[in-house]
Amino acid sequence: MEAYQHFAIYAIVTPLFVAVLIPIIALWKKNWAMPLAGLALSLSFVLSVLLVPKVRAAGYLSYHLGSWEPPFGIEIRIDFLGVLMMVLISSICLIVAIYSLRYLAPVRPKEGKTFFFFGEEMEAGKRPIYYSLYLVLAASMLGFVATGDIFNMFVFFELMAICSYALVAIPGTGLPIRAAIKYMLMAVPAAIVVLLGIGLLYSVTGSLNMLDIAGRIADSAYGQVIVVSYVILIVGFAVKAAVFPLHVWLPDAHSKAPSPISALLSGLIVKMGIFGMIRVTYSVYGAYFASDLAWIVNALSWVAAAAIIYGAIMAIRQSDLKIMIAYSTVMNIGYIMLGFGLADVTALVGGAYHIVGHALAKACFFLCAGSIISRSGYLKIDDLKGAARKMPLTCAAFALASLSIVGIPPTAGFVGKWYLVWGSFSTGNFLLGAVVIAGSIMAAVYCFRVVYYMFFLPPADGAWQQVAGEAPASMLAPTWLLAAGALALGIFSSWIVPFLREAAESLMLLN
Amino acid sequence: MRKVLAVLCTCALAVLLIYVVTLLPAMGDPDNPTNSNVVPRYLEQGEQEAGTRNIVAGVVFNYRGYDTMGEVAIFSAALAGIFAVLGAGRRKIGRAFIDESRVKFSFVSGTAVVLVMPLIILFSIYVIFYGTDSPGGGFQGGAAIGAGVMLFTAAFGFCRAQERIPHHVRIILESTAIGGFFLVGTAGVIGGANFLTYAIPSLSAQSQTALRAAMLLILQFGIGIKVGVICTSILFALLREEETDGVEHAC
Amino acid sequence: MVWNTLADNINYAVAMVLFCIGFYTLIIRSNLIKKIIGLMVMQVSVFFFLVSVGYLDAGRAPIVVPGEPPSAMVNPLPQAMILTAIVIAVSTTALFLSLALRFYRHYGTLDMDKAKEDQR
Amino acid sequence: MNAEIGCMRPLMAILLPGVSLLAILLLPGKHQTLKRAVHIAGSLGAFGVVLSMLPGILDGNVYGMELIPIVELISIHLTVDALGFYFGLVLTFLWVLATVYSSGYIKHKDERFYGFMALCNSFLLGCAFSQNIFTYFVFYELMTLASFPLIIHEETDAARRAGIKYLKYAIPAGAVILFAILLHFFRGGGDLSLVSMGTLSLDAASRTLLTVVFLAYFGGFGVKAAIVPLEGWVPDAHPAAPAPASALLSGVILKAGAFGIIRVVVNVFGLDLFKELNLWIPMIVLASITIILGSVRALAQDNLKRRLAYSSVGQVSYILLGIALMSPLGVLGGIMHLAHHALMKGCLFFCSGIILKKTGKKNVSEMAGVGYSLPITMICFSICALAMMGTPLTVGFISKWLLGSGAVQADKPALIIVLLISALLSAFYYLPIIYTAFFRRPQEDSESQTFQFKGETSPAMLWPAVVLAVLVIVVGVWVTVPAFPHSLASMVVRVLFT
Repeated sequence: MEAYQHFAIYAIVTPLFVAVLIPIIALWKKNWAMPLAGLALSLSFVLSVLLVPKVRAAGYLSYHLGSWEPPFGIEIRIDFLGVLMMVLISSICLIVAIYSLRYLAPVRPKEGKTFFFFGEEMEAGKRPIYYSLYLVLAASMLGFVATGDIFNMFVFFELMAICSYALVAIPGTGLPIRAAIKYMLMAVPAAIVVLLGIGLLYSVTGSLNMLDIAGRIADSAYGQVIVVSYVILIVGFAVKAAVFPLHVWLPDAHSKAPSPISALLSGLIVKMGIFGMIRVTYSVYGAYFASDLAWIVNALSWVAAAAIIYGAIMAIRQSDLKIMIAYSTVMNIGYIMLGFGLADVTALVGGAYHIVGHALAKACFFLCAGSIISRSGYLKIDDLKGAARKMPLTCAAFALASLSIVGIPPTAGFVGKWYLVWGSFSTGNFLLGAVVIAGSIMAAVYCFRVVYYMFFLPPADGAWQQVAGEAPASMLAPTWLLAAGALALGIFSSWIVPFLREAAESLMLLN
Repeated sequence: MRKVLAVLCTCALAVLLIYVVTLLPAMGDPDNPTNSNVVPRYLEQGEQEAGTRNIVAGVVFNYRGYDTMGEVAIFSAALAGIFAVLGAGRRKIGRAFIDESRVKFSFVSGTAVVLVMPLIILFSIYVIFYGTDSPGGGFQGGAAIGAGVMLFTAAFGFCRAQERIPHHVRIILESTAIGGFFLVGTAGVIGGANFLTYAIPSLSAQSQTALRAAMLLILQFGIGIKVGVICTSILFALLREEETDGVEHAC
Repeated sequence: MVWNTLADNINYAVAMVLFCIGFYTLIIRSNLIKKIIGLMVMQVSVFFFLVSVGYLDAGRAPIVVPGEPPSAMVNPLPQAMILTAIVIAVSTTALFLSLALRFYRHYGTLDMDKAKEDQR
Repeated sequence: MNAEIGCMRPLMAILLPGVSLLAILLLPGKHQTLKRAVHIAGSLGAFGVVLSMLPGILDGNVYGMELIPIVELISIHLTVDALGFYFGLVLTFLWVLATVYSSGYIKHKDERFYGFMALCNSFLLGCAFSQNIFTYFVFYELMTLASFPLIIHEETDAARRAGIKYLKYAIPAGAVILFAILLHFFRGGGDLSLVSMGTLSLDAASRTLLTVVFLAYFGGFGVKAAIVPLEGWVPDAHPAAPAPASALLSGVILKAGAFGIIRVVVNVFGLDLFKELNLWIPMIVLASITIILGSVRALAQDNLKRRLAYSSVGQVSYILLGIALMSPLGVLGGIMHLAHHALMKGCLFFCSGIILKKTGKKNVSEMAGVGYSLPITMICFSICALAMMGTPLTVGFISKWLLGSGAVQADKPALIIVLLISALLSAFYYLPIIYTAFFRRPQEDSESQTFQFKGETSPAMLWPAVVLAVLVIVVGVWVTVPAFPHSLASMVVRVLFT
């Protein structure tokens, strides 16, 4: 037993443990919450990064919890996609946690100009709870991508869900509460549905380990039950992923939550739904995938195309910045779904790349929106005219991230879309490829409109007068880190894509 | 319109689900996949491997202890979420509508509660500690504790109940379960096994059984306390009235 | 043939019907508490289904009694799963209720539709 | 074609304006003069580096380096061959003059203007030096975005509308090009490089597919090259932009589209396949229509810059016409016209900018007597206007002559009529300007003080125009001097037709 095998479990458990420590320590030391959270998340990040070469060398990492061999105990099974997601989750959580520090800070008026929107609304007592929930959320996402057991996956899925409902509602005022209720009304039934699907699957296989199930359903006598359970599971995950007709909770929840939480919701949590779909489709239903389930997956790719068009149209129609960004998420989920629905290695690489690229760019969007809102209080796109005169660096980060969302070449967004188009062309779906490109143009309309307002229009009368200026460095640095990450991923994609291709091939090989 | 749509949706769902039911393996058949895969080992070797005669407890704490850790975390997260929604304030004073009830405090009910409370606590401790060998365990016992506190609150009012279990004590006790899991898990790792292994392989074989029993006890107790306290905290959080007039109301 | 299977699996069928009832309640009622009740019915129906999956004809509780054959015990795994799922359901419901409480305090109603116009 | 020589120089040329941009950003606000100097130095540096490759290029060498692999099989790869070098030399030269000119012209928010100008310079050089069509596309799109702030620099409503219109045309065009690249890459054999003479072939792809690919490329690049149904943004963008930006738009940025089409025809399809697919006839027809229509619409404009813009619409199609003729002389003429038109139109826009700055006159009808107040400017303007008409001893004549002989060589003598009509029409819309400027008396009652001789404008604005006007004659007389367009263009043609 080598030490590195324990890295994965400690990456998951440490934030969980620190999360329960924080309320205790907060009884005496109010300000220790954020440093502790940062410490735990950095540890997770370091451990995840250290795992990458190990997973790459062995193909996967299998860790038997409680030393029980897989079908009997719970297995942590990390493939390359999983470890990539772990690095992504822990890094973005860390970055956004740093951002939260000043975002949640209490009001500190300076010459009557600066005010922090959110800190004013939230009672000081909620701050340790915020970090506590935040850490549990991070831990649950890490656990969700790492696990190799389908019921354990459900447990972490629910853990993640509960934290995200609570974090959406944390301002405690009317609209966030209503958004959280709307979210719960969709997501709780979805979780029940997932449990039902797991129950059906269990009743015909008698196992909960994914690899074991995959082996057992290959020659199962209950083919139709398995197909139905697949549909049920996919619908359940699709709600969490906000796939087009089931997305109605998303615009409200993502726009009314505190901005760092919006960043996590859009950047990571909806991706967990997609990750669940990918995991279930390829790791569990691999044997059925090519034959009985092909039409379902194929239908998903058309749903995805509808999501792209719908999300883009709705984003163009919005006048509220955060709702626009939220609809953009609906659209980009369509892209990722497309990569998964085309059932092609290249398209899957594109989808996976888009998960990463969109996570960085969208988190950056929401952090920029958060900086602007907390500095100026303006929520509408029309109010952003001339924003660059007061907050040039924030606006520049927004512009850089929007290049990635639109898919202008040397950015991460482009690489993802490139592989998606490649995948759709090589499977003969020219129409879907055209939808990808058309979506890019529509993304350009709604992104560049905001950039244009920020940089090239004069502010309306009296607007931006009392705004003090640029956001503090601890908010700017995370924003820029994410924007730079989106750019760097576009430039250095050739380092990552071979790994992803390998991961996608190993996923598809299970067929 | 909405009604028609709802009926249609539900009917479609019902047809699908009933259709699946007709395809499922017959219930209770010993040859079902559920009864022939995986489970025989639990039933045959569970007592020896997991150290519990109650196989469900063996599965919950040992074979699938990681799930239980997640479940405990969910419970904590739900409490944190309720605080996040309703306000966390470590206010010493809170009031609730039951304190302002016009029904007078009844001597009979008070006495009954005082008499029953020790029994409830005793019973829950029994359920917690005896859970490895009979139906029961930390969750069930904890729930019983919570029910006891609920009864006390109903009889004596929110203010007095709150005084008995102060906020900071509750906060500390809430973390016992996760802390227990973390410690037990880490002990296994330090001993050279995997996380959540209820053994320290580097120690002698004789001490393993005792060690495992001790670890199980720690966990059961931690979970029991934690569930009871969280039930209490949820109750208090939901009861606490919002102070709309800004005046602090003493008990 | 189909009816025979259905009769054998009557527990499953009842669970599914319960599920549908819960679902119908969830989507048709606009009162939050009723919606939550619908959700709980759905949850319970799934638990019921899972417990039935673990059932064994003439089985006894999964507690080892010396001298009895282990194969006569019912499946403990669904029970363990439901134990976890129940705690999850309780947590979710508690959080949902606290949100409903807050909603009521803010809007003065529990009706989602009535609060729709109130943009606060 | 010779093997590529690994070399940092293309990258250096691209990065140098970027360095100047950094310096502009980092220098504190008060050092205006220093910033201007740095800006000019950056563009001069780029020009110098490009020029330093001249001897090697004339020897037939190819410089290049691979920068970063973007996706599998595709990388950002720079190569300087004769054609790319030619375009790069033209654009860096015009850019040096435009930076000098803008240091006199731009008075408001000059940092932003300089910054985006430097960026545009970098990206366009990237276009010129790209080894594959993908690299071309990347730099092309970035250039599109970076040129937007140049167009709306004045921040008037008209400028904003023009800028938005520009993006409305350019971004879908970019998507169409991307679509073409994707089809080309995934269905056409997977070779995007621009080093050989034709990578597509009928063996690998069907006729329909190749036609679709070409139409998509042509449509996409055609928006920048202002082919007739897609030229709508040109007449709005030119008058709205400041004069140095309009000079660059007409002189170089429009050409980036035409250059893209040249690359596609020459390097992607190859002349043989192009002929085989019968695409050249519609291209000739379209180019001819654009030439005539551009000139006709220029006649109707009173706004000077708008008139020049429509003239550009017609003139850029000369380049396409030359390529579509596919005869050695025609291609030579087309490629040479790329440089010639840049010289002429650059000078014309510089002059129009000087007129606007000194007299405030936008419209031709108001310009009576401007020739007296700005004699040198108007002489430069006249030289270039005459060259535009095709007067012998100027560059305009060389292009027209070569194109005409190319048409004969390609057995399409009817096209000479198109060239003649165009020349006639340009006479109709250029001569009145000269006439108004020199021979019409200003009306006495209207603001007479502007017509007094007040001396020429500042040297920073005057000299670029003078240099260009002189070059229009020098290049037109000593055609075959090395480094002049003929030598490089004939290298390209030699490779193509052997």
